[in-house]
Amino acid sequence: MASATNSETAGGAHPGYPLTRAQLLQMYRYMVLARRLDERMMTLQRQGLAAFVIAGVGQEAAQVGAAMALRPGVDYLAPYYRDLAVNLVFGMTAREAMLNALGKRDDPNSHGRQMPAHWGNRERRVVTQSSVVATQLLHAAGIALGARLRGEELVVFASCGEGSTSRGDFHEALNFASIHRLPVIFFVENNGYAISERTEKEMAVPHVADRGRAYGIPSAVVDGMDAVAVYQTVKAAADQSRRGGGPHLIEAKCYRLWPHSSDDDDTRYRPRAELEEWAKKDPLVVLRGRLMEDGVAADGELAQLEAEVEEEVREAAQWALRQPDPAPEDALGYVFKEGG
Amino acid sequence: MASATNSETAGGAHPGYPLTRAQLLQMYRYMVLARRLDERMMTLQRQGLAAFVIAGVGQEAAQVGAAMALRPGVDYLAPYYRDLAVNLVFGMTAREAMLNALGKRDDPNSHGRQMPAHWGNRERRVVTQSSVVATQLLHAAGIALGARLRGEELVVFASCGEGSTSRGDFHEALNFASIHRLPVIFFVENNGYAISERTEKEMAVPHVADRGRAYGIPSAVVDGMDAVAVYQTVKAAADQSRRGGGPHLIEAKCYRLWPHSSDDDDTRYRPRAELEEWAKKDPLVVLRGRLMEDGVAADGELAQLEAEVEEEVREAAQWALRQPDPAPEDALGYVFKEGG
Amino acid sequence: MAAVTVLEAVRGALAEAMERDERVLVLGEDVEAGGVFRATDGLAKRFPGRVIDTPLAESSIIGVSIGLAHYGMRPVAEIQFADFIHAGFDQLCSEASRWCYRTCGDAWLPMVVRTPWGGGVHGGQHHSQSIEAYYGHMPGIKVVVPSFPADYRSLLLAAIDDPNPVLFLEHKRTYRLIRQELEGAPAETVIGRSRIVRRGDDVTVIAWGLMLHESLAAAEQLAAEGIGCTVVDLLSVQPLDRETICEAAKATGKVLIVHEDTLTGGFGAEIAATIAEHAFEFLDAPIRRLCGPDVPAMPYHHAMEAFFMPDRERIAAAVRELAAY
Amino acid sequence: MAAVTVLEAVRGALAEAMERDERVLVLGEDVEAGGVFRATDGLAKRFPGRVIDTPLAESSIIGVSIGLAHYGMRPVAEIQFADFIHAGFDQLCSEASRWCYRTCGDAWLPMVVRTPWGGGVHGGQHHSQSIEAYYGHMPGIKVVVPSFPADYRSLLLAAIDDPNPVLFLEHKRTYRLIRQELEGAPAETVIGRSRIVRRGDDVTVIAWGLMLHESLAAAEQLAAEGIGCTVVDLLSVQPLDRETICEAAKATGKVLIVHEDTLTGGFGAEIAATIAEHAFEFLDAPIRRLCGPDVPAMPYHHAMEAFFMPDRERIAAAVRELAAY
Ligand SMILES: Cc1ncc(C[n+]2csc(CCOP(=O)(O)OP(=O)(O)O)c2C)c(N)n1
Ligand SMILES: Cc1ncc(C[n+]2csc(CCOP(=O)(O)OP(=O)(O)O)c2C)c(N)n1
Ligand SMILES: [Mg+2]
Ligand SMILES: [Mg+2]
Repeated sequence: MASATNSETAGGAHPGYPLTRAQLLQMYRYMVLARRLDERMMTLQRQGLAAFVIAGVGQEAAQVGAAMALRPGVDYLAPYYRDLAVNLVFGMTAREAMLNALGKRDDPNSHGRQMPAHWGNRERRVVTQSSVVATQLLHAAGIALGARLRGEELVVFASCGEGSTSRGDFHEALNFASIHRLPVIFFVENNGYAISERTEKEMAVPHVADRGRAYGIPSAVVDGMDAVAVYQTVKAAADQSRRGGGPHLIEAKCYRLWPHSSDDDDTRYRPRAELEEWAKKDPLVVLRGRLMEDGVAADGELAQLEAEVEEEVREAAQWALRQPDPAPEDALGYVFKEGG
Repeated sequence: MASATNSETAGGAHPGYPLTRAQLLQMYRYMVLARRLDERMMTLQRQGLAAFVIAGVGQEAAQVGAAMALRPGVDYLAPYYRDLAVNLVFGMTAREAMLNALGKRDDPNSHGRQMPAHWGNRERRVVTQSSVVATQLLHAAGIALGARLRGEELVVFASCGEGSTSRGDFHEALNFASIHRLPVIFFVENNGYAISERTEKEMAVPHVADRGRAYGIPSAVVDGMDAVAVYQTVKAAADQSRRGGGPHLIEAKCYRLWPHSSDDDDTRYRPRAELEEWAKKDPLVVLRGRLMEDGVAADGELAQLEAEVEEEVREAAQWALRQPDPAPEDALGYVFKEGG
Repeated sequence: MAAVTVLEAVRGALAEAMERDERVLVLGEDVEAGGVFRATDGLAKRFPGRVIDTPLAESSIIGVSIGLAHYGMRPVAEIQFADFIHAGFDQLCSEASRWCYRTCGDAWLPMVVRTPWGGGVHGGQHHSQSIEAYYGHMPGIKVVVPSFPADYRSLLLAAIDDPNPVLFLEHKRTYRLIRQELEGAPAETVIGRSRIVRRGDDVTVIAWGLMLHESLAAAEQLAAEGIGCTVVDLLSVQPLDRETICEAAKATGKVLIVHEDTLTGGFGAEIAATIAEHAFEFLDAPIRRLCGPDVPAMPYHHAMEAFFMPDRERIAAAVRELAAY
Repeated sequence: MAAVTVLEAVRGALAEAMERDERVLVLGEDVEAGGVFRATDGLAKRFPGRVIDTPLAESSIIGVSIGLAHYGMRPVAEIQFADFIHAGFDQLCSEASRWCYRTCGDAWLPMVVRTPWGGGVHGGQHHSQSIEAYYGHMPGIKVVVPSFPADYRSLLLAAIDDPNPVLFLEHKRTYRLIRQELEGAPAETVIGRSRIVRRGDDVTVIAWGLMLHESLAAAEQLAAEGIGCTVVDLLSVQPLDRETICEAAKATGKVLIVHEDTLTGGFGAEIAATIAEHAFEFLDAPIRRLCGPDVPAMPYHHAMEAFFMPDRERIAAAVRELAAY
């Protein structure tokens, strides 16, 4: 798997694509994996086996497209809660995702100390994050500054939702990164809603990308339902950025196909017709269709892949459910780092 | 005095100017008054009679030009510490300014509770402010929203330095005001420095005005050493704004001719040659020259005006020095508003 | 009249205040759709233009409320979770709390900030926090922490009428858990008073929010064992009702303070210090605090969450120890 | 070696740390030009590229430092005045304090935030604040409050070496006021310890910063009157050295806590509560706190400022009262 996450098309790109056939299949696989995991988590939540789910359904193309344009092991992620698929590309396994969803003791992200979907893995260069939106954008700037000072060539991928760009920390992070020309990719997944609030309540400009103009940061809007387009946009920006081109702001226009979280009732504020319209653009369906149309893979091969993923997720959930919970007194400890 | 602060040119504009002769003289008078007050305050500080001075020297044209484009008694001010001259236009007397500088009991701004230059006067619609920069921009948005809800036609003038635009509150205020199309004039006095830091350390764009593009806010750069130009720019924006045109961002390019404050030693960071270059553009000298050149007033009349101001300031300082200090136990009280 | 929940009491008080005073308006994230806890359900429809969705930015929610209040409106801001108020710490501490003081009463701020706090809902580290110690240390801001629906109603109305900034803390675990018939129930109408809600001779327990209810449950259990508890419902953090607190402490000579917040620097310290200074001669035992452990925040998993939060059993155990002292 | 001021001790420790560890860097507003108090004077020249002027934005100073520390650098951030740190409250409370805890030690933050606090310089409401009560209530962040130059040096070095976030508070009034020969002076090298700096039999005084020096001056004066003071230099707010505090309290049975911060919810409450719980049986008098009054912030005019701040005379008076109890 690791080789395909590499963003270079060593084996030769598939005609009409910036990626090899293997990479394209990998791309689709990650998207399916993320979707199946989200679905399984929601099932567990409905069964009373998980307390809370916040899913990335509808945003898989944006997330996988972006993450595959990065270099796991080299680049840093400062992701946000919906970014399950980004984490998968960076090495998170289905089993780990399930441990996280269930708050299990051995969840590498937080060992049950944080709500699900609060990612973090130092070795994989995934920065631990809180529920407080947009704070991570400043951490990203700091990491990028550190890498610059040490002469390490990398980019920091910092993502958030469009609503989160209203916060002061968004401004301060883009300002800081632009002043120092730091290698940060600010990636905004504009899914149309911040819980119940539509984008118009968050900004008076049509695009999040317009916000980049305040900082002289090159900014782009990309169709976030199209994984390949996102890949291309992020790849170009990241390549520039890691070579000293400064930060980039990329807005992926996508859609939150599910309610905000397992606690949310979106019928209170979201027109059913709108949802149905967007459901037609489901990024998994779109990519699947394209892969078949363009001769990348046949229906059978994709169905096979889907079945494998299905089984992987089923197994992971079963396995994770059997793993130990944290002990009550595990609430103590690690307040401070010893030694260091 | 009150009539001349009215921004309408009822008596007919002076040829080539958007203001009447009386208004032009008033404009010059306010600028001289602010300068003389700052100078006198600094003298008092050097004599050990005042603890702290933070002056607007070099920014008088920006301040008076802007304030005269507003409507005292109607419009709100959410100014910042350098805005002595703005306050003068809104009715602050030389005596009051001196009470403030000396932290006297009867200073209407804070009765000695705040450092000098922390303005506030509810009746005059000057919003009390703290030392924390940029917070007032959000208060301005709130006042404008209140006025909108109540159907009162006014603008809120909210000012700060260019360095202060780096703060999250700047972003949040412009974002909020633009979403609700609120009548706020965000006026940034770009004096080239935030204490020792040049503008390049605060932003990667050449103009503060560029920051407005993130919000779809009409933004302008104006020569802040030219009072008449500032007047015109602010007047046009305020007129639009009060009629529902939404917020405006105006950057007045000026220069801080003095050190940051009486505590600062600017020789540590500011090239002497740069200072000398800018001193040639001293806004008082510039306006005086123009008034004479354009036949608005003769040297004698201006000299007379200057002498009057000199005397007004001398008298105000003498008077203020004799006014009572706060009693020690005046530190208590007014923690909460009673009744209300 | 049927018993109402905490949430219904809050919602009802908001509607009542908006009904009787045109200057009252509600603003916050998602409030138009009713808010994530539904505290503002129906208000947007009933009071058009007076329920305002804000951008996702807490400093602006508070900063804009300051401006509204200064102008003469009566904003009631909602911060979606108390944990997210911290980006507005500066606006509250440096601005709102000092507005009246720094102008010697020339200006003032009739504003309320409501926010759900506390644990017990698997909210993890950023949806469970207690914030009264931070924000109760800002003279100039009143901080209210009711426990019963009737007090939620009366004190929210009092807060909205108050010419000063009031931080109104709503314990989210009790939103649907605690019910009360409003009619005939004791209801504090003045901000700044605590109430002795139960009298007993052996030990005084002081608590607020969910912990008050746990304390009452413990007291009930202990009564059966022959241990009598005086229980104080704190109701207000700022102003602090030192008189009632000391009276209750003196009544038994033994004091247990219970809170969810972590121990060191928690608000229980102030209560203990007050008693150690002003009721010292009446004390028969060390002043005990039963609190969350000194870890940064409440963990997510229910086993650890339960370990973190004091409950009726641990309260009863602590009271027994004190009684035996 | 000549006596050095607090400021010189800080500046020297910064240079020493930068000299011995390449990962150490300094960032903040105006630090390249030396900072408004000159604490970083000369460093930019001596360590090119490692002294970084930041934009005027406190949340980013702290947020960027978090990123730097996570990456493996050792940032030493300066907040120009403690009063301006509050915009970074969220980054400190919600992020820095929980970094290690929420990852079970997988990640950690070797970062320091230095900032000048305290009154006595006519700084008015926003250049005089005490912030230890707010930031000392965040388990996961260490908070250091030295009083003597030797401790400033040793504890700043310890803070920079520490793998955890440390808030290092420098009392601005003492910057040039307090001098000490570093050689031979007692210097705490471990964060989390308090020190008994004077022993006497009658009353224990606990203080930090400028108030520690005022307390020592009062103790000197009281000794002449025959009243003996045990004086504790707190040194660390978090972790809190309960052992030394209780030992000192037990030594005299009478305790006075002195701080500049306002009374209610100030950190003195935690110290009093600790003693009331763990040294209760040794107490011979109410635990007294001498603090700033409960007003929002220190006023500007020197008459009111002096009224606000405790000083040696008021400390002596409070000790006399306790001694006579
Ligand atoms: C500072 C802060 N305020 C409020 C919240 C509560 N909250 C959680 S998610 C969310 C909406 C975020 O919207 P957006 O940034 O568009 O991301 P999305 O959830 O749509 O992906 C809100 C308000 C929060 N987590 N943090
Ligand atoms: C939040 C905050 N941080 C730091 C300071 C200290 N400080 C006072 S003025 C100033 C520089 C302000 O620069 P600018 O906004 O350009 O205004 P100018 O003084 O140049 O008019 C700084 C850093 C402050 N007052 N508030
Ligand atoms: Mg969104
Ligand atoms: Mg400036």
